Amino acid sequence: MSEAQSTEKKPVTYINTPVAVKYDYTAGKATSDFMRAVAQGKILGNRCPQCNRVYVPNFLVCVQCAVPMGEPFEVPDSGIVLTFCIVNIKFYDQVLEVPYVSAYVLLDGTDLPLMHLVQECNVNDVRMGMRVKAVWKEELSPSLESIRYFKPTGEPDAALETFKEYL
Amino acid sequence: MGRRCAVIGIGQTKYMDRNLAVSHRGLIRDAANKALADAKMTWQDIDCIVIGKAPDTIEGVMMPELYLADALGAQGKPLFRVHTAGSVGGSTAIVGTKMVASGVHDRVLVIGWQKQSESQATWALSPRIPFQPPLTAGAGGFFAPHVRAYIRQSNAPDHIGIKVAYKDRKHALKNPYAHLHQPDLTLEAIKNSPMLWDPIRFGETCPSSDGACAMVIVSEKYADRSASPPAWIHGTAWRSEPTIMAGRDQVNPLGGRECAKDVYRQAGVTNPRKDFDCAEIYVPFSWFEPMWLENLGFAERGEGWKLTDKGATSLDEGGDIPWNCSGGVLSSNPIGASGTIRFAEAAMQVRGTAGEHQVEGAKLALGHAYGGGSQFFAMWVVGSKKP
Amino acid sequence: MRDIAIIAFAQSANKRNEQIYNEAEILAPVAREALQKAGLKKEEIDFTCSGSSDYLAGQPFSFVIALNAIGAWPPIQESHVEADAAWALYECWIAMQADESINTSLVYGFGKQSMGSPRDVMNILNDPYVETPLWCDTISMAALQGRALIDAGLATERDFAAVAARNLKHAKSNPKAQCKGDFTVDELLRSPTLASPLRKHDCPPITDGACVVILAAGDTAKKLCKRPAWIRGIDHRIDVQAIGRRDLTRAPSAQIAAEKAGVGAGKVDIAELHALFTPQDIILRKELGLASDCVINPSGGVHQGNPMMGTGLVRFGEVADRIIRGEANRGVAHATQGPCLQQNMVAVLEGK
Amino acid sequence: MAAEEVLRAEHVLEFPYKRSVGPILGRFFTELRDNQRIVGIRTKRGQVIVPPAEVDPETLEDLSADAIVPVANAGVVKSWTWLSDPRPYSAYKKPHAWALIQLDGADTSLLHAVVVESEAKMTTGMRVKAVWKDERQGHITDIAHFAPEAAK
Repeated sequence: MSEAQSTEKKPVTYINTPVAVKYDYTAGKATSDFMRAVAQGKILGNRCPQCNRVYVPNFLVCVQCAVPMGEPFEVPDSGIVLTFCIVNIKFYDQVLEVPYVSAYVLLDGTDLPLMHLVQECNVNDVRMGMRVKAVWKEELSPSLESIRYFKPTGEPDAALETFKEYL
Repeated sequence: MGRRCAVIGIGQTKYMDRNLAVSHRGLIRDAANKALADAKMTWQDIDCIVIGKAPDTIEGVMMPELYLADALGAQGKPLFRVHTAGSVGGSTAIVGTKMVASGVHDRVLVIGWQKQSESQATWALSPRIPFQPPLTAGAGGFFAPHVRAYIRQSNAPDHIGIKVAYKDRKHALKNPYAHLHQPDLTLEAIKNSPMLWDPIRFGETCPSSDGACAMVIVSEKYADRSASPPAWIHGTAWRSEPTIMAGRDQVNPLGGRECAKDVYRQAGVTNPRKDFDCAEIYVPFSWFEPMWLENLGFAERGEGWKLTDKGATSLDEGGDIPWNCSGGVLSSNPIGASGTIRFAEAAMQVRGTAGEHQVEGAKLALGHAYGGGSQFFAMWVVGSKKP
Repeated sequence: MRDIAIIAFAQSANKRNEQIYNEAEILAPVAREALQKAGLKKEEIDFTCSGSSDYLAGQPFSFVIALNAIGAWPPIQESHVEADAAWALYECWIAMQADESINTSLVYGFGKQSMGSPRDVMNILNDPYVETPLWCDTISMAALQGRALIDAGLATERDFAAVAARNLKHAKSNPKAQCKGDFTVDELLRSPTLASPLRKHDCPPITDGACVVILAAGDTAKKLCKRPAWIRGIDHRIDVQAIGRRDLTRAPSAQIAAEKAGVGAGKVDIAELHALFTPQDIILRKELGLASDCVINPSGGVHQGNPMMGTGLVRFGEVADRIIRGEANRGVAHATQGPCLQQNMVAVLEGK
Repeated sequence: MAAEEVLRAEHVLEFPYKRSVGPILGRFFTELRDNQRIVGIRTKRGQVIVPPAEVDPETLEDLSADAIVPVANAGVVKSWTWLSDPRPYSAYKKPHAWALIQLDGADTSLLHAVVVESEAKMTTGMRVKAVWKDERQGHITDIAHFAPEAAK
């Protein structure tokens, strides 16, 4: 029941016009390749033949050079936290419990960070340069949600100088 | 950059959380009518309308300028829609300028607008998309990690973000159109506000606003005979780069640096801190002030926060390069209009029409907007004298 | 005004449903092909502008993802219109007129309509207060225009079918065409009615695709292309949207744009019309003042493929290609958006 | 890669938009809700526009709510189309017409649905009248549809 109905005599000042449009969403080739691999517990990346950078997820075309990327290959599921934030805000359509850490994770041997969660430690203990490893779900699906989160490995942190160029 | 052109009319709505008194049409007309009145022109005098706003999901209307053609007095005229993410308000002003500079039109009405109260910005800017995990949380969630990286790299103290927010909200008290008017605001209150996207506090973020900002941009012939003071456009520039690219500097993006270099060259600016009297810079989260101070060449890398700390960017502290005298994006943020407001406020300063937040004798000012993942930049330089 | 020409055009094959690739992936090879045709490296492009729609793509900032396809690095001068890419071409033309240092431009448009139902989604570009809540689909709106034309005695259902037959016949020589073939008017009139008086053949197909046009100014154009398609006139105008406030048998904004672009200043060999529905073809021929000897839609027009948000730009490309190849001397390109020919752009392209 | 290997999923872009309408459309919706009455607005040159416009199309000046005038709830079909297969998003589940209806006293037409048994009952120039919903909330759909005037 709208407010307009409950205040019969007041002039109408607003209207409700819900908009819901449906799509048969397709992920595209690169994302499909990537997600299919995730469903098998693998993370894919690929290398640009021109700038030599390794992208994760794999791309069809290098975003910098606009040339077709090389064949996708499996990359390690461990790396470092480049930078992160602790999310405390609640918003429409949110699915995660706050607070949580949303981090840019640079996997070993790659040049583009993946955005994911860091858990199994206090949110206040997450650090730039901290070494982390993926924790996979038992039931895998073609979604990055197959990785529950990344957890600290306990190895020594990487020094800022070693990852500065990726910030 | 083609023919000389100038801004001779500016109009803004009062920015607010929910402008319940108007429809989309009413919102746009409010700003546009004021801009026309300022320019001492009528709707009939306008040759072309350039309109910009951020994603259509915010209002839930696809390409709304089409249905707004009647309200824009556009029947039988050219109407042009720009959408370049958060920088759109600036890009819209640049496209409007080019319409005149090209010699195609003489009198162009430029409008940036957004009625954010119709939905929720966090959802409208980043709704859940299949196969993309829900890991971020709107613009704040995207930018906060980069702010963290800036703080770490520059060793800036925690109070800088708080100070920027305080300074801009104090500036806003001098601007009748600003959304946030918080006369009792204290540094302590900002510091104690909730950490939404740690390291970004609630008090360090922009509000969500309804609003529109319009400008009349004309050719030299019309500017010369204008009854209201012109703000001459000395240069415009824009740059774009990919959102995600291996090795892209997201704290101090190359696109911003090159855009600034381009617009400074056009305007003959060699030392921005000295040459500009003031600047209106897109700072939606307070930490972007020191970050942009560096990106725009007002300070060396890692040194921007020191300018803020010393009060150099504060009108109230008598700083030598006041930034966001209007209160900035931190005090009003109707996304699609926010860039237009920056450009318009810069023009108001050099026209001497900024009222209480006027920088005494301002002759040259920079207007700036950015968007996307710190990847779209739009800037202009305006001056009181003909270029 | 500077002399500015189209020097290269490339488009993906029009497909009913591109299953494998997303928008950026469809666009990338098309952009490479256009650059190669123009003999330019991506770094030699001075300005880039694109046209697309978030609501067709099903997500905000869809154009940002498309930037990945063109290699925007080092940072480029770039802009985007939430409109058909023909308006992006117009912005490039303006940028080149305003700034002598901009000698080349790349324009692109893309759309993957198969993901949604454009017929229904497009309803949300109507008046959100008094029209959108009714959810009147675009084919129904076009049908109201078709009926108005019939009631005014300006056309018949046979005339509509004849437009479709002509387009599908022309499409036979278009390697990118999605729909083509020889059909008689009587055959077409037996096709199912979607919204009376419009039948299936009166409406555009659903298409996924991308297209790219490259512009160059003056001597640069002459150096890169033997016979550039010079833009001799270009203009766009709009009417009010509410179809209940318009004479639906007319498109006044198309007429003004045609006049400003100088369509009438010489013989028009070919014209590519962005007439989404067959009645619009009839209205446009009149508003643009096209003579009976002008070949309309040599590519098959919108009925062979409608990669929405790129469709108008394709019209520019199809005219330019024929001029570049020397098959035509003077052509007209038309683009439209909004219901029932609300907003129209008209350009005159010449080989000399 | 075969097409079936590409990931696909249903995706719905959905939000319950709530729009402030301003004084002129506010009057229009209030009249629909409270008085089952349709109003238009009179321009400086005397043209009556329905639904009421906020801007005068000739002078390009703002129109005031004072210029709002009632028009009839019945009028003439100026153009129409028959939809034998209603669209999934539409509230109308059975075959019906969409029509441009010029209400008596108006100079422009209103877009709305006309409900009749079959396409054969539709003609340009036929007279129709508004059929109202019992529960009205100040919305264009307070008019359930239009129906032939004679067939009460």
